[in-house]
Amino acid sequence: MVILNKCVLEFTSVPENVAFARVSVAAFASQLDCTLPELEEIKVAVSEAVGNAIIHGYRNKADKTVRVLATIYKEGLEIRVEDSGIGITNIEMAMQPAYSTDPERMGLGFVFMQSFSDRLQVDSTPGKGTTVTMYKRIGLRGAKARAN
Amino acid sequence: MVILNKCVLEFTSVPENVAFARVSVAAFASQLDCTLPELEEIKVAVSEAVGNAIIHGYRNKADKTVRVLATIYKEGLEIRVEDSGIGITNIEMAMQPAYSTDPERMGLGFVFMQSFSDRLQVDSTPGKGTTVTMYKRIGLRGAKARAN
Amino acid sequence: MHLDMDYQQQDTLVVRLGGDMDLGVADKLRIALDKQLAEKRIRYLVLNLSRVTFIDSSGLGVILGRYKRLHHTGGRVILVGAQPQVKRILELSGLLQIMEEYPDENRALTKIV
Amino acid sequence: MHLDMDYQQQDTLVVRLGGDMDLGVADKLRIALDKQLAEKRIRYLVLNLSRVTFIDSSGLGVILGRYKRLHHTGGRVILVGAQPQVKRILELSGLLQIMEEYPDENRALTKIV
Ligand SMILES: Nc1ncnc2c1ncn2[C@@H]1O[C@H](COP(=O)(O)OP(=O)(O)O)[C@@H](O)[C@H]1O
Ligand SMILES: Nc1ncnc2c1ncn2[C@@H]1O[C@H](COP(=O)(O)OP(=O)(O)O)[C@@H](O)[C@H]1O
Repeated sequence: MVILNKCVLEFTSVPENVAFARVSVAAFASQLDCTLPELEEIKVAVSEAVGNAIIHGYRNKADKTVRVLATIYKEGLEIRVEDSGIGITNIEMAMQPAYSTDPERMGLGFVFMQSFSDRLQVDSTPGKGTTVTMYKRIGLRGAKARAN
Repeated sequence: MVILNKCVLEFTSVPENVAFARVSVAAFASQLDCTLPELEEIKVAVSEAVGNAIIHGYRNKADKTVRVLATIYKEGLEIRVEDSGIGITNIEMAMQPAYSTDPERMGLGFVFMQSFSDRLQVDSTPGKGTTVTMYKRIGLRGAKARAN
Repeated sequence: MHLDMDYQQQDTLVVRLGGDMDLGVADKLRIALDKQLAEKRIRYLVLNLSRVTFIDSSGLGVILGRYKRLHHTGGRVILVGAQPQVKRILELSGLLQIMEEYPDENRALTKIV
Repeated sequence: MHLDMDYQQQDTLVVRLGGDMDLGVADKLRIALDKQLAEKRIRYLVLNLSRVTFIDSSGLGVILGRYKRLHHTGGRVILVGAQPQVKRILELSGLLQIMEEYPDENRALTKIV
């Protein structure tokens, strides 16, 4: 697939940066022909993935770095969120709806990432970190939707 | 000075990314207690610096990378825009109001960067690239202005 | 995130929220709400979401947590005026299956008896 | 960036712009405007900026370029309805020293004689 545009964000693992990350990725994604609901979905997906990196990956330690890569292809948008935190031992279990290792949380993060992207991939090595890759088809679809 | 928060943006040297860069930096800066006019100033300053990197630094070549670093200190915000393009031979002349090497342009970029920041520093090596560093005091000032 | 509290009756707290409900504000919001719930004997918590521009699972978690707390003592959380994008997330999360949602405060308040 | 053209009289073109006027849209905007200026015999170009949310020196450059082009043949560029943040940049740039700016289109059009 031909890469049309690319950006990387790298930022401190503090909760305030969740908003920064989703606004930035949405600003980048708005170069694509996406609808407002699609932009909202992208924001939620980025929020969940970046939030997870901070809370789970880095266990709320504020001196770590989260990396977000966004790539625009002719056919859509890929968003990758990376941390070098504790990692996930059982990815399949982690991705189950309502599953959370934190009793205060809802276990909906992966549910939202899943339903708001056309492809979700989670790679993780315990003790090394986690990479979440989401791909969303945008383009003609968006243009068409807007035309309706 | 104590660093409170930090982010790095790296993106392709295409004109569309000027908007992405200024929206992202503004989203990051909005964590500070800044007023709306201050946010506007930050947006203009980022726009000018990133635009220059693309047009002048990279002579509109679209396959290069621009880097923007933003750092929040207790006292204010530092924004650094880096390119590894052609560089500037005579920085003093380049910074003069209305000076431009492009007859189609106004030579106002550095004027805006200057008037919208409390400190502006330009480092450049011909053939190696240019780094523009802007520092803006924000904090109490913003809070006070907002209280009025 | 903006937050504005209003007691409608002894046992009813109306909170008008504004801005983005995400991880960045979840802690502050949780603490502010729990402080009120602890100080007064609140039975009904009406959350006016009409000025909430964004919500994710961290924001939902704050709502669900207050729900659990009140449910425990026979109280309720009532949601009001969510904008379409926020409403969609509320629906997807399943929260609207356990909480009521009304278009405006008046209608919500008439449901409290 | 939105762009909407309207001929008020034979020699007057009113263009309503919207969105951000920056490097990302400067080329498209320049080309669109010059196409109109070339096709018709435009003397007065009224740029309604009321829906422009952002402008930087690349956006200003497009305006100045059209000014120079029209000035050459005795024409004028008239600006309308800039929002405060945009107006501030126009002022700082010195453009308002060579171009008129009016709060709305009607007032601008009465100045064209
Ligand atoms: N980046 C990460 N690093 C480590 N563990 C993670 C990460 N992301 C998710 N997890 C694990 O997966 C579980 C489910 O995640 P999620 O569906 O987002 O729900 P929640 O964040 O509410 O717990 C988390 O509770 C956590 O144990
Ligand atoms: N990043 C850069 N790389 C190389 N040259 C630059 C860079 N930034 C500015 N310059 C030089 O400085 C001059 C003045 O810049 P500026 O004040 O922004 O005005 P303008 O962009 O309108 O030319 C430019 O015309 C260019 O020659």
